[in-house]
Amino acid sequence: MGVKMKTTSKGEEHNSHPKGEEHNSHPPYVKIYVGLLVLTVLSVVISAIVHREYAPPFVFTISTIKGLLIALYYMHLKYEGRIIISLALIPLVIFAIILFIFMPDILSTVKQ
Amino acid sequence: MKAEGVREVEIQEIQIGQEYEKVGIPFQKIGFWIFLAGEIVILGGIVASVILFRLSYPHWFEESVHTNATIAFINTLVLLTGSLTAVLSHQSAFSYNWGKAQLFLGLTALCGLVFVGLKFVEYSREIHHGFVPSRNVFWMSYYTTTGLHGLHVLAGTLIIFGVMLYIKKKKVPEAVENAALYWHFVDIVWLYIFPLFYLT
Amino acid sequence: MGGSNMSGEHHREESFIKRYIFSTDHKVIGKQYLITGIVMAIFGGVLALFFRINLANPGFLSHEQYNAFVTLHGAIMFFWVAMPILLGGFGNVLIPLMIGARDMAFPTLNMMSYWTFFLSAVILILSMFVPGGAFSGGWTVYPPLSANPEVLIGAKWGANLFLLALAFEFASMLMGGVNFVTTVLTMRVRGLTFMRLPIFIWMEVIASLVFLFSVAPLIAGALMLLLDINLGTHFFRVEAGKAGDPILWQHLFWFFGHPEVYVILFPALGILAEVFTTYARRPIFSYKTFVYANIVAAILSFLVWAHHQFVAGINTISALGFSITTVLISVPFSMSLVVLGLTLAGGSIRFTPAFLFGLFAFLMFIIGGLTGLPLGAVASDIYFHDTYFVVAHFHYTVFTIAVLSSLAGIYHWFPKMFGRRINYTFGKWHAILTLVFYNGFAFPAFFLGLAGHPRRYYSALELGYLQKYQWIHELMTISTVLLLATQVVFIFVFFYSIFAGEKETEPNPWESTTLEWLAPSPPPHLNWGNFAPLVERGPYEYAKNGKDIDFIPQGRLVKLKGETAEK
Amino acid sequence: MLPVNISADGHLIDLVLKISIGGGIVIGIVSFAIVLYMIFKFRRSKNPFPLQDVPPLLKKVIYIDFAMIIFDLVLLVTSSYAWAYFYIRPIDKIKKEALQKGEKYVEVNVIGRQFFWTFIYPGEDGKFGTSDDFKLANVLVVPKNYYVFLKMTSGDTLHSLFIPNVRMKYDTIPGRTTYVWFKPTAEGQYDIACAELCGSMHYSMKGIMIVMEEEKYKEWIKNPIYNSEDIISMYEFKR
Repeated sequence: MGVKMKTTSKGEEHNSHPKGEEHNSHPPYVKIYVGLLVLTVLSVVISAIVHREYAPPFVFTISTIKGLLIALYYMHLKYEGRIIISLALIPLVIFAIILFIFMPDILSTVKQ
Repeated sequence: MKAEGVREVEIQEIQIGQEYEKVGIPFQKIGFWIFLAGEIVILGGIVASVILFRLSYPHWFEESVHTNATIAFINTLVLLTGSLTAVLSHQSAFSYNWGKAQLFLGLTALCGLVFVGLKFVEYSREIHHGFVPSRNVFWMSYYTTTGLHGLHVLAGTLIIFGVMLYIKKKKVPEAVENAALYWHFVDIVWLYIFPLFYLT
Repeated sequence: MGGSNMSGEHHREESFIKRYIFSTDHKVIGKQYLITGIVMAIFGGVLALFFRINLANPGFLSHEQYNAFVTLHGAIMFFWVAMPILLGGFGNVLIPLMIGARDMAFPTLNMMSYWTFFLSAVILILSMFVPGGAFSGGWTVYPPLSANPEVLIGAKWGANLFLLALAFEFASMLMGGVNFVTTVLTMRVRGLTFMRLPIFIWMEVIASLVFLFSVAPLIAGALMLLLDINLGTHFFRVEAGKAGDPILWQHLFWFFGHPEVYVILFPALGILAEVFTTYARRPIFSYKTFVYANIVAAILSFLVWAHHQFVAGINTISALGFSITTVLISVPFSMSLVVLGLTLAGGSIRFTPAFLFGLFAFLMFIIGGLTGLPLGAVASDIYFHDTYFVVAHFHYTVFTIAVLSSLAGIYHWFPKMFGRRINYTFGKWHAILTLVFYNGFAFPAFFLGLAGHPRRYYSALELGYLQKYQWIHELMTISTVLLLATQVVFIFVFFYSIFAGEKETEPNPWESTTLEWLAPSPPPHLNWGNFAPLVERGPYEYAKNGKDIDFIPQGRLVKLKGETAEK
Repeated sequence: MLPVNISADGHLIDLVLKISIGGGIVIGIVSFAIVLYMIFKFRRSKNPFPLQDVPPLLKKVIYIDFAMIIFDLVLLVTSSYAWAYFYIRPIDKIKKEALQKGEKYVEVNVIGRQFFWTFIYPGEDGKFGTSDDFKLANVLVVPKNYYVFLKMTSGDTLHSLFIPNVRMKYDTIPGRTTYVWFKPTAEGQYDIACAELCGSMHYSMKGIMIVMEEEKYKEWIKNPIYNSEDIISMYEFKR
């Protein structure tokens, strides 16, 4: 009478991955890869030309562009639902909170 | 919530596998993204503290000259290649081409090992020149952040090896997707560490 | 209800080890958490007993032992008692049962989470016996005291193991959190939409998410502190010419610290909601207000942390901002307390032990919440910071959460978890005695705080203006001794009842409505056998229909047809 | 239970204390009364079947939330004013205002070290770094009705200077200077305590603040007696 329900077979039982529903339009992975390489070289070139002290704004915007490329296309955040996107965005909000609310205290005294 | 128009009261029997609320997101993906959210905030905490230290420590630039930017540049290329092979393995896993998925996973793992190897070379040279963590603010932040990131790359490689063994028996595409996601996360973090310590 | 014939189902043949020690059954893991939490609670209580005796007559302990016991008492009660019992124990046992699932989403991860927690408890106890003694720098591990080994006794190896134990504890709770949120999101039984979830499930999910996002900066901070201690880096140590900032640690710690106290508060409020609705036979006053108020409070809890550092040298204008958010967070919590209180209105209240504990927890939490305002208002915190007023405030909140609400939960779900019953009269006396002795200990501390008695003092006889309050310390020590005695008696009765208590055959002894009461008690492996619950209405259908029955269960069991899942 | 307040502006903090604790007691008593009323009125023996709906009178209880909001706002306004008055106004602005009002002020540097306070006085000339500067351990001597400005730092780990009678407490942090001020108005000796865990002898890091008349202070500062007992006996203080 006892039904041996294998818990490990949950994959099929519920909410398993609907067959072949997403990425039918595969983003051009190799093109994005080449773009990332170009951007990397660009940021190295910029940091060589511009003096080190003024390089951060340019270099970090390039990094953010590369980060977005990877996140949206390689991590498929472009096709994800609300839950997954919020799980990806909340850590960035926490990062911003830590950075900006700690700043007045950590920078308040110029170290001897 | 009505089950296909049948009033709930009448239902006496349910087909096995139908007795759950439909959510449309595989549970492996949600579980992994929750774990990843925690990881992002851990590394985010370290990077935020390092940025605060950098802003409060004027002569950060004289120190960052001593870091070896060429090895770091090669490492960036290695990680980006790893990202490409990871996403290709994810794509082939979802089109059920398990041979290709194994191949690309192997390549990604290889990139991971190369990255860690180069990291080891870079550290040994820097310590040889006497740049130990307790030297000043730059070096302690540099070793903490890049060291923790290096450990995460190593962890990613181990995860990939684990998934390669796992999908031999159980053909679960989400496992490959999670390994690829972890690799992309580690890659994005490096995109910010690379300029923070090497370029500026 | 067709639940009774499942009790005959036998488990798969498993070795004793697999079934009890390394079991992946969420109920066994939940009980393991619960029992470890209770054992650690006694250990923490004995530590408290030692340093309370020392406060009553100084000289009983050495200075380092006193500080070490205070540190360990604080850390144990938070991370090794409140978290495991409220999140690990009740969460693991009840979440799958209340949402109709067979087990957690990741059973092996769930088993690993318990054993990581067990390892962290072992490492913490080991940290007392390392050379240099246990860490004695306060459970908040403030540098530079904790960062340079030469300034504090026990800072080298004691601090290393202390931080390592904390890291393992966080890892285990993160694994648990991943499990809880994934299970509730994807494995709810049909008909159980989000707005029909029992409030306890909402609270566990909110608690796990708040913990997930708040613990990470502290893990980063703990890594930096470990490097400070061992590699000589100076993230938090101040040396001439090298940037290092103790304030950064305080920020990182309290960014985690304050959401952490809400992480244990939410499950306690969930238990109170279940207990009040069941024993007052009344639906919760307003479901939406309660859930949304707590979600708002969870979000706001990330912006209040610096009220622990008003006088610690942070920017005084941002201190004002934190005072505003701290005082305003009392609004959503007062709304949820009013909703809880009004659940009793119009009910027919049954005074079972579980309800008594819930009622006392509710009343004491009113005192705890209201005494938080003098500490949240920045000007009065100038006077009250780090005095016994703070000690009284957080004992009225954390003791209420970790002991009174947990005991309410234990008495309420004991029949379901173990299939036995704890003696009622003992339960009632246990509740009354715990309330009396707990107030005997915590209430006088308010007056010590008003007198300006600083915390973590080895003895109050040194300072002139405190000597006349030594009798209050003696009163508090006597209450602590009696409080610990009642809890030790409870432990014996608890373990006795597990094995030899009166059998409880009725699956729903309290006539409650949520799904876990459909399963037989104790539920078999995979909970529902070849049945599955089908939810048809909200969780609190009390007093809805005519005179005869005053409750309608949330769902019913439906036979599963089709081939067994054995592929 | 509250120690007597001798600071001229301590009444601000006492006001916030009274509002926060008083309001808490009022709301607490009201909530307790309502809960106990409900317990007796709706117990099983008196009310065997639960009512279909909450009695309308009890529905008014939700106004406790609005009472809490108002109480919060009142508390916030008073405490923010008191905090701004003490800690947000820059120190030199307070000094200028004191001078404009014809008040005089003294400055003392404080260094907290493991298990004793060092108070550095500018000496007769009132300037630091001059030859007549001198240090006292655990003894802070200040003139009556003068503004006292303390510039604090720590030598090793965190400490917190806490003088209950002037309602003042602030941490001393190594590597940072923190400022605190108050105006004592009553002569006598008052206790100083350390309020931040700083190691094993944290409880015995006590000091004495002695408030003197102006003339006695001037006389004392000329040839400062170091030992607090002698100061007390010399200037005949009542215990």
